Formats: sequence, C-alpha cells, structure tokens
Amino acid sequence: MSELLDVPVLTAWLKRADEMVAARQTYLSDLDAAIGDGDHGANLARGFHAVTAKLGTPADPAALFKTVGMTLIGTVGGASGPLYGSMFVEMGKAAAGKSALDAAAWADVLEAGVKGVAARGKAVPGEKTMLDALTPAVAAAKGAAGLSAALSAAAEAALQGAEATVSMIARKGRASYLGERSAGHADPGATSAALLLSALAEAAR
Amino acid sequence: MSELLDVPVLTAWLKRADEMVAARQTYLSDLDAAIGDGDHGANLARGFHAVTAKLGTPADPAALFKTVGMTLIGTVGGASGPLYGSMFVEMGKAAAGKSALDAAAWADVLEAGVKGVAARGKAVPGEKTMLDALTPAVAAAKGAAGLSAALSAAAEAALQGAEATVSMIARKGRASYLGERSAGHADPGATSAALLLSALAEAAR
Amino acid sequence: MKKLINAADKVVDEALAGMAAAHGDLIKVHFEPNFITRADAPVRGKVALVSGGGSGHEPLHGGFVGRGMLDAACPGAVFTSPTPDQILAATKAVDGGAGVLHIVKNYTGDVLNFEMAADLAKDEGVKVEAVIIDDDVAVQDSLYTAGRRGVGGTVLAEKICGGAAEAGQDLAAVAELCRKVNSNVRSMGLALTPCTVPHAGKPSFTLEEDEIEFGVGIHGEPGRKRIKMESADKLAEMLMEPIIADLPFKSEDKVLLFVNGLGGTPLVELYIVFRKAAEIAKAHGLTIARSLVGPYITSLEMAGTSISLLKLDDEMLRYWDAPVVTPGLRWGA
Amino acid sequence: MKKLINAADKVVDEALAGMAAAHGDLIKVHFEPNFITRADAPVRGKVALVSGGGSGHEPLHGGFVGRGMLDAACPGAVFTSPTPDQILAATKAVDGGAGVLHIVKNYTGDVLNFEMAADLAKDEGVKVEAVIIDDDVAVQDSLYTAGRRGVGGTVLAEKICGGAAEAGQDLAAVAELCRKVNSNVRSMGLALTPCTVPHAGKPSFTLEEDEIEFGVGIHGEPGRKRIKMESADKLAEMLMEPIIADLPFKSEDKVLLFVNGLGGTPLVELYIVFRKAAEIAKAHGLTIARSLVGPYITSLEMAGTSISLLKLDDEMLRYWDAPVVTPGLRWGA
Ligand SMILES: Nc1ncnc2c1ncn2[C@@H]1O[C@H](COP(=O)(O)OP(=O)(O)O)[C@@H](O)[C@H]1O
Ligand SMILES: Nc1ncnc2c1ncn2[C@@H]1O[C@H](COP(=O)(O)OP(=O)(O)O)[C@@H](O)[C@H]1O
Ligand SMILES: [Mg+2]
Ligand SMILES: [Mg+2]
Ligand SMILES: [Mg+2]
Ligand SMILES: [Mg+2]
Repeated sequence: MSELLDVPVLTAWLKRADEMVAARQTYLSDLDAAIGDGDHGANLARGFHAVTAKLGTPADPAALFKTVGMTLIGTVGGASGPLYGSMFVEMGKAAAGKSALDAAAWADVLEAGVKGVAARGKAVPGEKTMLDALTPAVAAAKGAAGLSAALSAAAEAALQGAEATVSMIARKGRASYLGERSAGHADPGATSAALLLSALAEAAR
Repeated sequence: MSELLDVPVLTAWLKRADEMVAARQTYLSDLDAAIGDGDHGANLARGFHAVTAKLGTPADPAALFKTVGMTLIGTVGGASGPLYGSMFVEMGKAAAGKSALDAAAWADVLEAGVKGVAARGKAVPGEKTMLDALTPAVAAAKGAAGLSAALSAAAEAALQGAEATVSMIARKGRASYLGERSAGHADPGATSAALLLSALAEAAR
Repeated sequence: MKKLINAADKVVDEALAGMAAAHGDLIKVHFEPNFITRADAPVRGKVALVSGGGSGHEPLHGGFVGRGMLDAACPGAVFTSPTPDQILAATKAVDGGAGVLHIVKNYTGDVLNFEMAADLAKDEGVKVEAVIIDDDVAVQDSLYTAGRRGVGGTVLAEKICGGAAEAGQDLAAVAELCRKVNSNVRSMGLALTPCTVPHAGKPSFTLEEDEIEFGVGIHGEPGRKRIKMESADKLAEMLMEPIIADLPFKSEDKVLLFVNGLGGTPLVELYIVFRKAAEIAKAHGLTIARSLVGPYITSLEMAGTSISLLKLDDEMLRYWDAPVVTPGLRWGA
Repeated sequence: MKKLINAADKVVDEALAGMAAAHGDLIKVHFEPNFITRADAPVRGKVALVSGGGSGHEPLHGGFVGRGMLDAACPGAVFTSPTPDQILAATKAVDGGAGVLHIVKNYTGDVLNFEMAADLAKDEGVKVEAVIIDDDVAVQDSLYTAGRRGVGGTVLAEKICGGAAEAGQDLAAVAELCRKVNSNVRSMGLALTPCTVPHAGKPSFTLEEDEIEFGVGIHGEPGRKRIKMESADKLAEMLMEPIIADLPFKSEDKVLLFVNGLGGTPLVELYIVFRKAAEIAKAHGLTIARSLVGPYITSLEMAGTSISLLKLDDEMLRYWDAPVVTPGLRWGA
C-alpha cells in the first residue's frame, strides 16, 4: 500500500464509503430508529451518493475535503450533515497546501476535523455521539507508526469507541430525549463514523 | 298460553326483545360490518333499551305500539330507526280501539306494520332487507289457526326469510353499494326482524 | 382499538362538549336532542341551511356551522344518521322565517330521518325544502342500489349554498343552486386501512399489507372491490377516470378540485395525489380554478383519500369565494 | 407500509408540486434548493419570517406560508432538517430589507443548519436574527439533553410573530415577541401508534394494543416512557399537569389552549381531549381566551395528540387575532 494519502486514494476512500453506507443504510437507520428518528442511514446514503457524483478531479486533498464537506452540508441535513460537513471542511483547511498526507499529517488533519465536529456540536466524548468514535480514532492515529498502521489503528479504535456507546446515556442530539432509555443501543453517528474510517483503511490498502 | 295479545303480553314481548337484542348486539353489528357500517346491533340495542325505559303502562295495544314506534324513531337513527319506527306506528294505527288482539287481528296489525316498512323504505321483498323476513311472517301468520300457531309460524317464517337473504344481492340500503359482494352474508335487518318475532313467540308462550 | 375516548357511548356527547368549549364564538351546542347551531341563530330573513349525519366524519357537518355555511348540524351516533327529533329541533331553532334547506347525503337512513323531520316541521308551519347529495361515482348501477352516495360533494354544496343564503337568496333559489352543485360534482374514494367504530371495538374489515378497498364510502364499509395496492399516481388515475367520464364537461371548463383525506392519511400524501389529479384534469383541458386539500369529510381514522371534481359556473364560483367563518372552513372574514 | 406515494425519494418533491398546484394564489414553490415563499415575496420594508424543518409535519411549516404568517418555509427530507443552502436561498428570497427572523425548533439538526445558513446570509449582508423554540416539557433535565424540543408552540409563535411583522414591527421587536411567546408556552404529547418514514418502510417502534408512548416528540421517536393506555380524561390530565406545573401563571390569566392532532387521530377524539383540558385549565383559574383544535403539527400518520398552553398578553392576543391567509391557517381576510 501507498505510504501517502493522495487524491486518488482519498477518492477511492469516498467511493468505498459511498458503497459501504449504501450497503448499511437500513442498519444505520434502524439504529437511529431505536433512539432517534430513523433517518441516519438515508441521510448519509444521500450525502455520500452526492459526494461521489460531485467529486470530479480535485487539485489536492484540501480541495477534495472542501468539496466533500460542502456537498455533505448541502445534501445530508439533520444533525449529521453539518457535523460531518464541518469535519471535512476543517480537514480541508488543515490540509491546505499539501499534495498528499503522510501518517503524521493525516493524524493532524483528522484531529482538526474532529475538533470541528466538537465545536459545531458543542459536544465532548462520553455523550453518545460520533465523537465517541472519532476522538479515540485521532488518539490511535497519533500513536501509530506509519500510514498503514495509523489507518488500521484509527479504524479499530473508532469501532471500539462506537461499541462503547451502547452502554452510554445520550446527552446530545435527539437520543438525549430518551434519557435512560437511550442506553443499550449503539449510537448511529458513532457507528457511521467507524464505518467511514474502516472504508479509508480498506481503500488505502 | 293466552289466546290474546294484550298489554301485559306485548310489554313482556318488548322486554324480551330488549334482552335478546342486547345479547346479540355484537352479532347483529358484525353482520352489518360485513355488508354495511357495523352499527345495526348498537342502533337496536339503544332503541329497545329506550323502549323498555319509556313504555310505562299504556292504555291499550294501540298506545303501546305508538310509544314503541315514536321511541324507536327518536333513538335508533340510521335506516332501521325510521323503518322499525314506522312499523310500530302503523301497527298502532291498525290496532286502534282494540284492548287485545286475537290471531286474525294480530295478522292484520302486523301486515299494516310491514306495509308501513315497505312504504317508508320504498322496498319490495327480494331486495335483501328486513322485508324478506317480515313479508313471509305476515303470510305465515295469516295462514295459521290460533294465536300460538300464528306466532310460531310467523317467527319460523321470518327466520327462514332471514336465512334466505344470505344468497341475495342487496338492492336497498347501504349493502346495495357492495353489489355482488353483498351476497354470502345474512341481512342484519332481516336477522333482527326474525329475532323480534321469536321474542314475541317466546313472550306469549 | 386504542382511541382517545372515555367510553364508546359518550364519544358524541363529549366531543360536542369539546366543540362548545373550543368554538363558543362561532357555534352553540344543544344537547338532548343534540344539534349545533351558529352562535347568532336564527338569522332573521335568511334561508337557513341544516345538514347532519352520523358522527365520525368531522369536520363535516358540525365543523361547517357558522356564517356563510350551515346554520345547524345534527350529529347522530358514530356513522348513524341522526333522528327526526334532532333534525326537527335544529330546523325550528334556525328558521329565520325564510325557510330551511335540508342538505341530505343520500343514504337510506339519512334520507328517511330527514324526510320524517321535514314532514313534522312542515306540520309546524316551517317551510322546508330538501336536496339530496349523491355524487359518488363508485356506485354504478343506481337502479339496483339505494342510488349514489353523498360524499365529498356535500362539503362543496354546503359552502356554496351557505354563501348564497348569506347573500339573501330565497329558499327556492338556494335549493336550486344546491341541486346544480350536486349535478355538477362527482367523487370517488379508496381506503388503505379500515377504521374502528368505538362501539364495535374492532375494524370493520381487514386488509392485507398490499390490498386496498376501492370505491369506498365514508362509513368504514368495504368498497366496490378489493384491489392490489398501486402507486399514488396510478390510484389518482383510477379515481379521476370514472369521475371525468361521468361528469359532463367540455374542454376549458373551470373546475374545483378537492382532494379529501379520509382521516388517517397525512397531508403530505394528499398533496402527492392532488399533484397527479391536477395533471390529469389539465390533460383533459380543464382549468383548476379553485382547490381544496385536506381531511374535510372523514371516516374516523381510516387511511385513504377521495377526489371530488366540481364543474364551476360564475354563480358557484362567487359563492365559493364568499366569506365563511366556521371551525372547519374559514376565509374572507 | 401502505402510503399514497410513488417512491420514497420523491415524496417531498411531489408533495411540493402538489402544494404549488393547489395554492398558487398564496404561495410559490421553488425547487433545487426546495423552499416555499409567499406569492408576493419579498415584501418591501417588512420583516420576513423563515422557518423550516423536516417534512412530514404538514401543515407545519409550508402550510403556514402566506400573508400574516411565514414568508418562507424550508422543507427537508421527511423528519430531516433542511440544509443551509435551502435556508440561505429562502432567506435571500424573502428579505425585504428589514431583516429576516429564523424561527427554529430546538433540534440539533435544525439549530446547526439554520446557524450555518444565518452565518452565510450575514456574510451576504442580510440582517438575520434567530429564535429557538423549545416548549416541550416532556424533556425534563435540559442540562443533560439537547434541551427541550420545539413542538406545538412553534405554530403559535409563527402566527403571532407573522401578525407583528405584517403590522410593521421591526426585526428586534418581532424577535423579542417570538422569545416572549416561547417563554410563555408549554407543550406535551403522546402517541397511540408509531408512524412509518417512507424511506424506512417500517414503523419506528412497536406498541402493544394497550400501550402508548408518553412524552413524544414529532419525529416518530419513542417518548419519555412507555405506559399503559388510559382514558382520554386521564391522559389529558397527565399532559396538562406538567404543562401547568411548568408554566408560570396566576389565576385569571388568559390562555390559548391548543389541542393538536399528530396525524392519525380523528377530530372527534381531539375534541374529547379539548373538553377535558379546558376543564382542567378552568379549574386552575385560567380563562381560555382562544383555542385551536386540529392536526397542525403532525408526525405523518401517527395517532396521538399534544397539548400546548400559551399564556397570553394583549400584544400576543392582538397578533393572534390579526388576519392570516395561508393554506393551513386562515382568518380575518
Ligand atoms: N451535538 C452533537 N455533537 C456531535 N454529534 C452529534 C450531536 N448531535 C447528534 N450527533 C450525532 O448525530 C447522529 C444523528 O444523525 P442524524 O440521524 O443524521 O440526524 P438527526 O438526529 O437530525 O436525525 C447521532 O447519532 C450523533 O452521533
Ligand atoms: N329501503 C329499505 N327498506 C327496508 N329495509 C331497509 C332499507 N334500507 C335498509 N333497510 C334495512 O336496514 C338494515 C340496516 O339498518 P341499520 O344498520 O340500523 O341502518 P344503516 O344502514 O343506516 O346503518 C338493513 O340490514 C336492511 O334490513
Ligand atoms: Mg436521525
Ligand atoms: Mg348499519
Ligand atoms: Mg349506520
Ligand atoms: Mg432527522
């Protein structure tokens, strides 16, 4: 596998993400139906479908991330649209000027994206949101040596983080209205975040 | 059993009718649900309940029939309210001046009532209505010797008439909207008419 | 059967009490016998409009009482025609000396009870005319049936005649207008689900997940036939086709298109049906001059829709547009 | 899932086309991005009101566009907040130079998307203020949640602020009034049945024949708790009690009582609930000065109801009574 995330690899990522989200659309919506309003799968499917349609041939990772972010903001709606949208927009800013990202640069870019989510959502880890998958993923990426290891570690950490949301009581988003009834179900946003990071690990392989 | 229908016997009839309708309310409504709007049992239960409450001690059969008719008109609603109401009102007119009815008088009174139904409903036998029970009952009453035989024969004829409605296609009332789909179900009004005439045969026994 | 009720036999009385509490500025509710009049009834010198029928079709008829529409409505038990004493009392309460028009949906029960009430009212010196509404093209051979049912066209007749009565038209003219509306309107409906009469406690029929009742009335009864579920566009076509085939119209005619909800169907779906129905009407050269979309004549919680098409002339248009101030329909004032 | 639709992903576009066909005199429907404006937008010199949210709550919000209420509404996918580009386009389309008020129901998605749109609009030189509606007392510990949801109070805020904007109040005053309405209204709802989002194709939860969801929002989500079915009177009490406990009122206060249908519950049941809710309000010394009964903020075909109680002052009363001409709410003109 390549040791750099360049435009072709990132493009492959988003295509893979689109496929994986489409394949798990019902699953994600079912998770959301249990503690939310049952649209998370449809929202992301619509968004990533639009992303692959709009992507074209961006000049560099920054341009690519910006297009992804703006497309998600413009097509997803709901809470996850602005959140994932902000994540990619912030990743675009952090990637400015680079033609490709090595492991360290990727960890920084991802961190900037995740900070964007936290700022937009006014959320912290432990509140049963996508941040519970994304935050450990950043830490894992930072601690790994080499791009391949960083991507695998991030994907694995996100998956564990998503699984850990099962026992949490939601404090943010519409799942929080259920109070204690929200416990016992995985957070849909955390689950989709883990999905996106595994799509990246796969695409870069 | 008595050979005359006087006020006590007729009062007993209506009490028995109230009981029998109440006991078969669901059955009558179910019949109506199949080819109508499912309220025939509730309609008659409401009506005969009001009848027994209002009956008091009428001076003669004519007064009794009039009270029954007016009460049914005022409480039943739907198609069966004016129809059964008219039947009893007409029976009252036909019974005028008599303190009790023998077999022949009863047959005439019933005939007048049934003519009232036909006139009010602009219906003839064979259209899958209460007339398909009532018309053969009049004929049977006329052909029988003695009150007891007349009442039994009328009840039996009404029952057979009601059963014969199963194969008919409705031409009157809301069952007619079903066209051929109305076949295969007994007419609720014919069924309740048979019930009323068996109540009389029982009450006079 | 889960319903927001206290007891099946209190449904009508308690709902009427709720209407009285909610709309005291527009209507007055009378009990024993039950009827609703506009708050300022009787209106001296104005022809009064009285309608009624079983409960469970709300807002029809009680929600259409008020200035510019009905003077009184008589609610029967759920899906059961009201009794003559209710109709008689309402007729007398709203008679302003110019006579009373009974607008009666064509069901045996409604017709018979209104007929008896009209006879009694005439005996008491009230001038009464009755017009029967029978706009449902689902009922085909009207020779072998109780005739076509009165459905969506009733709402339109009540509004238009209410406008004419308010404008001072006399009884003969309002009755004539009502007959004109009736002969220019056609309707047809379908049900996706049954409904449950509180007294019965169970649905009036059952449908598979892919079946619908086509050509239903408004009393939870089965329709003309049971068919497989289709797309909204296809169903709109199946409803519009017999309506248009039956309505004597010519290209360029102005029409009012009314897409009605039977109770359980959300507005978002009714608009999808309206869209297609409007397309079909336009393809026949009709101009949709007025429209109405929503649950106006319902069948409790039944999911489904009915479409009504009314061919308009200037008189009908004028009185449709006239002010109306009722709980269920309101504009112009 | 039987629905009068053609395809899940066409529901919103086709319903919008239907609205355009039905209400061309009142509203204008724009596509890509989707938004609805009043037919005469922008109104020069008038503060413009923009709201929006997921589809499936009709008539909210699109049905409330028109003179005296909203200038624009932005419909998202079913139960999904609209995107910033829709809101931005709507904001620019209706800005008449006096600024734009965003009326936003308090859901994370709605808040975030409106926030982004407001930032973009401000960048383009439009004066924008936003008011968040959060009237749902079912959400208790607002510290540990996304805060109270915006539900029935939204309808009242849109109407009252629409009246004020029409009367020429400036942006600060209309926004202040909107905050006042919000701080004087409390709501709570319950569901007897779930609803089915077209995309999902199956109900969002299942309930036994004797169970209900208590304290629900308007997105088909489960409520605060699942309880056994009770009588209408008991349920009205259970909704009214937390509302009244939370609303700072004193005896003799004038209130607006709003009994809302969630979609699948017939009007006859809503009136039964209204009756009891009015009784309870009166027992607390409140005067029901105004009332609203019907399906105004819905959850597709969900059966259930919500109650909203708004403490009125003269300003709110005046603008509630002011003329409104929209597809979903209309009086005075
Ligand atoms: N304030 C927040 N901060 C971070 N993530 C959030 C926040 N609110 C919601 N989320 C995430 O969004 C997901 C829901 O997304 P989605 O279903 O698409 O939107 P909606 O809740 O508007 O229907 C949740 O599972 C959660 O992970
Ligand atoms: N025109 C008619 N003549 C005689 N009987 C009729 C006529 N129309 C209806 N009926 C009788 O009335 C019965 C239905 O009564 P009911 O259910 O109480 O009234 P509705 O049809 O108004 O709901 C039918 O089963 C039929 O026997
Ligand atoms: Mg969601
Ligand atoms: Mg019946
Ligand atoms: Mg009936
Ligand atoms: Mg959503």
